Amino acid sequence: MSFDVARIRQDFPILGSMVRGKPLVFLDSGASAQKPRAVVQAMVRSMEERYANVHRGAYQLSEAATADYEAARAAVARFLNAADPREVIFTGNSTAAINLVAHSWGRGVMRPGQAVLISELEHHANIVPWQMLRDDGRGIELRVCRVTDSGELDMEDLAAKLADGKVGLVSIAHMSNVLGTVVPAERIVAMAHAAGAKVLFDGSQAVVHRKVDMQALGADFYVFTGHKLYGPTGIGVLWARLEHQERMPPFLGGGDMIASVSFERTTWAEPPAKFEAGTPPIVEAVGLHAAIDYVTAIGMPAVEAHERTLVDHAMRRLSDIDGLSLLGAAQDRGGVFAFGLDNAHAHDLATLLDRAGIAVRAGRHCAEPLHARFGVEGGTCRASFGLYTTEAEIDYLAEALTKAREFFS
Amino acid sequence: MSFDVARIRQDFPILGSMVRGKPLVFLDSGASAQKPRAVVQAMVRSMEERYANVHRGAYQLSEAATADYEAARAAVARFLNAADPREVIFTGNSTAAINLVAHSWGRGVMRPGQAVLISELEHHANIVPWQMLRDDGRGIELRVCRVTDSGELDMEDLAAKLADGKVGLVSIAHMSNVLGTVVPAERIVAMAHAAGAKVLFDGSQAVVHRKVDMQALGADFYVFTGHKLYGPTGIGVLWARLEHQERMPPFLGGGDMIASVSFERTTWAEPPAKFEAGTPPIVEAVGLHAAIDYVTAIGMPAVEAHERTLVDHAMRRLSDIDGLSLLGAAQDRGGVFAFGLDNAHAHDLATLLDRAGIAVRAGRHCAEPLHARFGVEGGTCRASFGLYTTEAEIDYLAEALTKAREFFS
Amino acid sequence: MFDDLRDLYQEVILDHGRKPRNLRRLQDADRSAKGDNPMCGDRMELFLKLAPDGSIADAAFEGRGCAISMASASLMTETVKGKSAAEAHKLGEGFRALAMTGTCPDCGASLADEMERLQPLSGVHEFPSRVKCATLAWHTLNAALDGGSKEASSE
Amino acid sequence: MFDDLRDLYQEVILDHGRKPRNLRRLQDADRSAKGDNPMCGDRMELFLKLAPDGSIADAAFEGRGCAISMASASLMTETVKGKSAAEAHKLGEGFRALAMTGTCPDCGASLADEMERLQPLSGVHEFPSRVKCATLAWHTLNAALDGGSKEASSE
Ligand SMILES: Cc1ncc(COP(=O)(O)O)c(C=O)c1O
Ligand SMILES: Cc1ncc(COP(=O)(O)O)c(C=O)c1O
Repeated sequence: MSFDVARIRQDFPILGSMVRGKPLVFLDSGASAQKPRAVVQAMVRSMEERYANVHRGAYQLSEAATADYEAARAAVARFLNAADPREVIFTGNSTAAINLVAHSWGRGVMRPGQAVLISELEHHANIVPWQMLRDDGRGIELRVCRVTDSGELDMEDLAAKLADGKVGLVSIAHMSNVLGTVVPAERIVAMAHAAGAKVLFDGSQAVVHRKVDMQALGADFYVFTGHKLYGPTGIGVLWARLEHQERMPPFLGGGDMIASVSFERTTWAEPPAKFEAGTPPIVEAVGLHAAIDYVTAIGMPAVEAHERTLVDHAMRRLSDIDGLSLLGAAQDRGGVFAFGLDNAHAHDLATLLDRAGIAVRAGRHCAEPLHARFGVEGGTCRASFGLYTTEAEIDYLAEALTKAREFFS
Repeated sequence: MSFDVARIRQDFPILGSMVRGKPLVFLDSGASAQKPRAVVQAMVRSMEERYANVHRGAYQLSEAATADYEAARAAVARFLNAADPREVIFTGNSTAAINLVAHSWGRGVMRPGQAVLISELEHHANIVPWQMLRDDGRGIELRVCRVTDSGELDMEDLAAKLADGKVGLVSIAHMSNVLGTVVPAERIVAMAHAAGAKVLFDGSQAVVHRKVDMQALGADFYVFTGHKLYGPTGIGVLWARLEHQERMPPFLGGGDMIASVSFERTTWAEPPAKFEAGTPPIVEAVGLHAAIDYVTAIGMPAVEAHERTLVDHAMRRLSDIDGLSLLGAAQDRGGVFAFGLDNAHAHDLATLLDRAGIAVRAGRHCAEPLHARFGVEGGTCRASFGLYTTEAEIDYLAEALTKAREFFS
Repeated sequence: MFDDLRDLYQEVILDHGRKPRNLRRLQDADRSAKGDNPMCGDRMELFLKLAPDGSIADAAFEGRGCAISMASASLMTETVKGKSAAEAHKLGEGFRALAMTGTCPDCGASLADEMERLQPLSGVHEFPSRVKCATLAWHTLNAALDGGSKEASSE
Repeated sequence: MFDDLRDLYQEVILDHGRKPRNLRRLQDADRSAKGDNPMCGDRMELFLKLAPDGSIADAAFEGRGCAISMASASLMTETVKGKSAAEAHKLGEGFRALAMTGTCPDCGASLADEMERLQPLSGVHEFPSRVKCATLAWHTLNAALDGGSKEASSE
């Protein structure tokens, strides 16, 4: 099937909107992607035809809803090429998934004297939970792998920081939400495992842009969030090996995560139920399933190829603009570009672009340390692409940036 | 406006379904309620017309989505008659909200030697997080207030267990999801405060059936869940006084809950942002807002009056059935009935009722200790009503129960 | 109202459900295991007495639950008596297929009689949430045969 | 393409944004406060020198941010010089109304000249996410006047 972006755009009702009298040019998919009609309709159908609370209901509607919810888990497992659907835990978003690991693995399994190794290019979601673990008085250290000037992970520094064998967990973004950098995941796994460390990848950005394969990757934990993958808000995924889930104490307590409860003693349900306390995001799971079906039908290789075209095009067009500086220049990168203009603050620039119908994000994109690392404390503008982004939109952005520079001159 | 249940039922597309050839009689609203068209449509509109990530976006769509999200917070505040919208924290469900308090207040503010006081009628969501706190080695004790044979809170026992002044927090269901009992909330607040304890109410059931008023109630924390209030899954609410939020350390770390991040030191955002890490349930907040508008337009007093009629009717019809025993007989109760038949196990009974198109839940309804308390370890069937429930449905249930008894005789 | 439920609740099921066979504790059991279906609260404990050749000399259980799970445990204990561990495992597999799909195409002629006896429970396949009630006894049997006093769960 | 943005980015704003007045540290300040808009990363520190009667003798700031926030801080420091604390608070209220709605109907004649001077920032009300850029300086002024070296936030 050839990739027909015009046809794809018709699947996204919102892309036909007008903003301040101009057609919407949505370049903020990295923050959250728009939803295809198939996702919206699946959620409507779930609520209007097949809704009830899941599990424990011995009647037909509840059985239907339970089947839908578990089918979503199986779909996520297939999407990740996981060995077993039970490796898939549903959470509220990526942030909740990483916090789950920081609590259950970090506080429940890691030992004093061990370290967590993150990097300078992390999103706050993959920084703050580990700082909180470090500051919790359990003797867990936090190490930070450097990033090179071109925005890549400094692999020598990674090796050096793994060398003493104290690192218990390496937790790194598979793809940066600011630089677009895709890290060499297999190599990281090999190095970490050789040094006795487990590996978590924050795949919030990566799964949107690449085919990922848990069995090939060999990591220990993998995290992503529904709303960036053209799915609903309110749902995220933690993929975790069953043997790790067995060792981890539960995080949140409540219904559905127990085997039996008495006031004296409570026993936990089997994984993954043990980590899904309370009524789960049922309708959101159905929506995520539809989103996965949607991107799978297009094909992740086609999505990736389209994006490579966009990235090359954007590189060419943006480098042509006087006074514009791009953050990072990684070899292996996805469709995310953070940039500054010499004579305009990121926020003023975003406001100008908004007037032209262009939605870009301005600020530090929940990656303040990375902005400090590159000396752009004031923030950057970020344009990020989805599978519905066109080269014409990038041309329009380039034109608007050129005019913006004139405006502020 | 008079309460016209036939008209109301037309707002719920699913209620017209057929189950195994029979019209659906949905009596499991206590587990999760069905959604009116207005909620579904609000979510569709959010995704098709006004979607982007909230906060930090300096463009029109993001401003629209942010306005919608914050309008939902304001709507919840009005619904609860809270003094300030900032008292409203969005979570994933009730379970997550209680866990938030157990972590941030329980581990962050309470001191060794203090106790948490719950009761025998709690849902697991209001038991397990406190057990986990007790078992966390922080010297926090867990006390359990007795329930009388008629299914009411034993107020003498409550007084006795508060007497030594060691209780730091009383955490009680405002309404039981099994017995239907509505507890004397104002009295509990007065007693707890007099003994130096804060009060959390698990309002998961109560807000669906009664007008609640935070300013009149005077509690410290209040919790409910969207999907039981005719709203979406994936969203819950923690209401917490601002002064308490100030004292509480954050629970989950990540984006949006910080003021500034460096690897050395991170500072927290102001309440309630401090407790909302990561991308929140944006579309779900819009749906919850629509649900609140929906029940508010009907009027909580009308909802309550309709329910009282149903409760009286059910009491009459169910007491007539030979061999049927009801759990609990509280004076002040909502539309939830747990029962057993002398010659049928709860699960067999639920399967029979399902064949008649009737959806009831069978089991221990996430309240295992309560079932042990009443000597019904094997579980009960539970019929629970929503604002769309009719007397005719209750008659049909009664008829089916009579026939079920014959079937198993 | 419930006539079509006679498929699921056949007379033999109701009978075994009401008066389960082998409902007792085996004091001199060689093997035992506990089974638990958290979904519906069914719990059971299974006891096995083994013959010198390792085959099942006697089987009994304690516990309580719904008609389906009691009948299944009752029929299971009757059916496995005299079977080798391998045969019992195979029967269990056959039964799980029966409970989930209503038939067991892979069940060879060698177990035909036993499968015939278990057939009344096949109606459960139309009730996904009840399948686990029917399979709990067999999960527990596996746990007992696999040699522990492990806790089995049909979830 | 951006002509209609001249409402927001009037020449006076661009001018103050590029060359903010009073952008310096007051070494002998009587009061100071830090302001922070986490939303867009704008940060500033405000310094006040008070006259014996408590009125604002001098005001200056350090910091960096977008054109709107720099222009607002620049205009604010110019406008509040010579004002009493009460007048400054009142001006701040008027300005917040202006930034959020585009007008200040409640602003009396007594402050007419000062409000006139701040008028160029009124265009910000059409950009909800930018209002906080404009009001940060005034939040920080309140914090300084209320006497601390408190941290102000426009969130
Ligand atoms: C009284 C009570 N508390 C807590 C809960 C948990 O709600 P949720 O599963 O949405 O977290 C429920 C519903 O299951 C309930 O009835
Ligand atoms: C790399 C990365 N990690 C984590 C997150 C957090 O995702 P969420 O806000 O859905 O939890 C994001 C997106 O904001 C991200 O880009």
